[in-house]
Amino acid sequence: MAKVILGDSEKWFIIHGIQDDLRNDGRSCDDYRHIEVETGVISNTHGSSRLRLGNTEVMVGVKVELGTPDPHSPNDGLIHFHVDCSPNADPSFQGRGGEELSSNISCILTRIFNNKTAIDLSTLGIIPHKQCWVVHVDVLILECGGNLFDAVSVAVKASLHNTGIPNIQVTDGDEGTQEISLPDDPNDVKFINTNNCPLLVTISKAGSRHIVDATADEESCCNASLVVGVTRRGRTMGMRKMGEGSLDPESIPEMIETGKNIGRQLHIALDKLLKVEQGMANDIEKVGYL
Amino acid sequence: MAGMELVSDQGYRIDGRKPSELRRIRCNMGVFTQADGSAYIEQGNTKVLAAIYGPHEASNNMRNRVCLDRGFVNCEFSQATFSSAERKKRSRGDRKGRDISAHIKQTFEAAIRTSLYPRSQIDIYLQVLHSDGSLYCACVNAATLALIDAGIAMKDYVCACSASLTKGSSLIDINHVEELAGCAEFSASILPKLDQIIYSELNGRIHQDELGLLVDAVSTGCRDIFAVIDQFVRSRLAETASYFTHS
Amino acid sequence: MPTDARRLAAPDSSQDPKLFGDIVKPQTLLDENEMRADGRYMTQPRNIFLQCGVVSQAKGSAYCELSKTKVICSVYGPKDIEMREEFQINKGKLKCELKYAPFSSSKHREHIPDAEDVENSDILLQAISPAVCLQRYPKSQIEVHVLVLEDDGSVMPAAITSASLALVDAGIEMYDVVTASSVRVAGQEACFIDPISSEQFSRASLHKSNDINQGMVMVALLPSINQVSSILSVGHLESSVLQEAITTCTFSAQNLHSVVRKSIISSFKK
Amino acid sequence: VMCDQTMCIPGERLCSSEQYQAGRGTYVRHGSVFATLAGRVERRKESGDNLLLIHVQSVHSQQLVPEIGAIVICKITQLSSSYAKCKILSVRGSYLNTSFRGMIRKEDVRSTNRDKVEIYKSFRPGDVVVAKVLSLGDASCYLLSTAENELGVVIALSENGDAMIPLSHDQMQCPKSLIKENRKVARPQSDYLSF
Repeated sequence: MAKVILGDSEKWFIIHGIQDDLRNDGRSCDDYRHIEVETGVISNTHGSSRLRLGNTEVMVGVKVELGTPDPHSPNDGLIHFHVDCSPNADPSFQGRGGEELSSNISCILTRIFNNKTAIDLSTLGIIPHKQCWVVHVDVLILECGGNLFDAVSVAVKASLHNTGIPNIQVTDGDEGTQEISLPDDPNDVKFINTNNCPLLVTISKAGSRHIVDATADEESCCNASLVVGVTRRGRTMGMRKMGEGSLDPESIPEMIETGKNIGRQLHIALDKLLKVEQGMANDIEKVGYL
Repeated sequence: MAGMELVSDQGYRIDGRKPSELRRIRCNMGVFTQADGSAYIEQGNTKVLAAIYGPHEASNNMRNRVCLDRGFVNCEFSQATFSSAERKKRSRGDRKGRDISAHIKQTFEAAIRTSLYPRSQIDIYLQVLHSDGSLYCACVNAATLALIDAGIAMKDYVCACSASLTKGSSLIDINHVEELAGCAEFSASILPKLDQIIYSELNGRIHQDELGLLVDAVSTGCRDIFAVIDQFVRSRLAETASYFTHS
Repeated sequence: MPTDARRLAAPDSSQDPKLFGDIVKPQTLLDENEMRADGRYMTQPRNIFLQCGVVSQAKGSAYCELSKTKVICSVYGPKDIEMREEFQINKGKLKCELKYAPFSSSKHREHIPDAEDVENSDILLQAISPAVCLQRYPKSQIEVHVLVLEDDGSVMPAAITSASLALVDAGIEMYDVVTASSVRVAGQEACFIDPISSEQFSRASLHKSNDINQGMVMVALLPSINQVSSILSVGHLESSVLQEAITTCTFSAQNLHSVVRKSIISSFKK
Repeated sequence: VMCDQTMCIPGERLCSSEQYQAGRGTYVRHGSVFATLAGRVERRKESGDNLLLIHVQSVHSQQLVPEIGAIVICKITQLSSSYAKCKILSVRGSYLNTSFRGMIRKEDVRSTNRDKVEIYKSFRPGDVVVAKVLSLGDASCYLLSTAENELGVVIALSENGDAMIPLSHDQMQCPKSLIKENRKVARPQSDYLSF
């Protein structure tokens, strides 16, 4: 993350505050900052979303292309994550600066989507061994205000929910070749089923307690954190410890428990919002950055 | 291909504008909290975000470019992978990106009063969210708004507009389709009040006396853009000023 | 690393011939009398061979072998920091690199590290950095290079254990050694300790449609001061199954401590 | 109690911190002393304070990094009018197989009339110098000083390549060509040289 310069006394002030369940911005240990999510903000993508969590700003565009399936699973589609850190977020991301952070985030996303139930890829296969849909999820990080993993995962779920894949017909052409014909009506699409999509919850250890949704300052004084992928039903879909410090074994079950509950609440809130937004007519004015 | 039917015989363009009509401009300032100055501009479907960091001490890989008597401008242009219709993973160092950042750097080194910030560096970062033609002009307008938001001293607003030439008449503020049409394209940055051109770029071949036609078209376009931006900045200033004076 | 013109690059899109054979029915992990593919019980880890001081020009080195998984690690430093890199004045800097030899696994691996290699090196760094006393080496840099010679499953635990051994062999001050072990979860109570590559979890290998409680968990542990330095899990697991897998991993990592101690002390004799 | 010749590996609990004081190769955590090195456990009675000192004698080569106040031996690599750049070859007597970058500034060469020092009259590239670490310096080098009598040039080659003999605190002479050259000479130690 962007380097935040804090003196030792400031760090102690934050950590002692957390021990008494009170953080600098008045939240308790299990509170999230204000989240704004908006889908369908970019017109020439198949699905997109914009998210602001506190002062972390993320934008995700999903483009769907035809490609050849992986020989190991011939009738499944593919999903690729690509993360790009814009220098708008921090001057150190200029040129090749943000590469390490973006490869970290894309690896974590690949890890939590690396199972069969997260996204049913078999619906993306078209012709086994020959053609399938390749879903490119491009994440653009516009501002780093701490807790990037959660922000990116919520934005990815929202954009996948908003992704419309054109309904194509496979007709048998001459001597056994198959032709693929695209629908002429752009709105003739089918949506990806995302109710099993996981969300990431980062639980950072500060002193003897742990907090959720750490701001950039709080992140710089917690030296160990657990990033857990949680589904709507509270199951985990991948987990990884981040940071240079170590965790004591007794506190790990507690942290996973918190992650599970918080993850479930996040899912419920997000699904409610997505349902509301789907109901709206899709030609209303998008807020975007105005 | 050149001279494709850009202007219909009733005088309307493909997206329904008249030849001398700008696309709808909508802008916003102060979009980010961590950048010193930030702005967002939408010219039709071209959407650009700009962020300003500085004036600050030169970062260690730029240390050899520090000049003693004035600040120097460092610019980086990056385009989101999903910004154009066809997905392209552009690494920031590619030719088109470096071109536009070099042009913008020259433009703003002329516009910013760098003598007020000696030995320091001003970073201009531009991120294109959605590209639909005349990227350079949208970036210049966005950078101007961001510099005003950052409170950096400038000689005047810098407004940029592009124009193209078909069948003797000029089209202003061209979009992606008109760019692909292949006729000559002229874009320029202008200081509206001082009425000076500080940067201009022409690609494609035109007859000599048609150049005057293009320059007039672009300067009128820039003056209209200036009017829109200036009106927005004044309304935003009036709004923030009202917070302090309890009128 | 500039591509070497003389090196014959493999064809860019070669495919494994086994793919075109008939799809072999994915065999179950346990056969009838509760034995695994290589004749172990479910809770029996592979026997481990550890040796220190195998690379002469490195400051410290270690070799770790889990039957067919072979990993070699060498440590250089504490060295001076290269000119352009940023550094901390009061703390040393640990740099880790985990590389697979091109011939190590069934798929030919490129020389240039891809995203997965970068992530593996990052996981390795975060697993051993809590154990190293970095403030004893201010403004200097310790480099750890791990090379995987052969990959037959659970490479990361072998890499972490051999890296901590190499650091001890290099005489670098450490709060504790680091031992790690991994577990393949297949179903509610089925925890296969130390899985080999055929038992490894991967999306393609799942035969059942829904893959609830299928996955892999790895825990790296500081055995004497009982701290967990790294946890990694992949796959769709219920939290109770995950907790149970973590305790199994921690227990089997704790058992490794005596083997590590014996191999360090035997390296004194030389 | 632990018998004397025990071996330990990092992380092993040696004793409680009331019994012994933690020496080299150990650290204290929650009231007990743990080992940070692998080697033999030794208990020595430190002169003066009453507590016995416990420390671990490492089997492997010692890992030393230049720290403030350490005596280092270095080789001059580059001169300029205001400083001399050098390579640190050994710290506290133990040889490093990797070298650290060091620098001796003009004002740190001599303690007497410091501002009239000329670098060319004190060092030449290739000289072996004994110095003390003043500070950890910045990204490029450590800051060294030769401002004491025992610090300075120890080995210097004359113009025609022979090892020179120290004459006085600022002159050395080549035995063959008898040419005198100016150096900041370290006072030769009478007994066995042990830096």
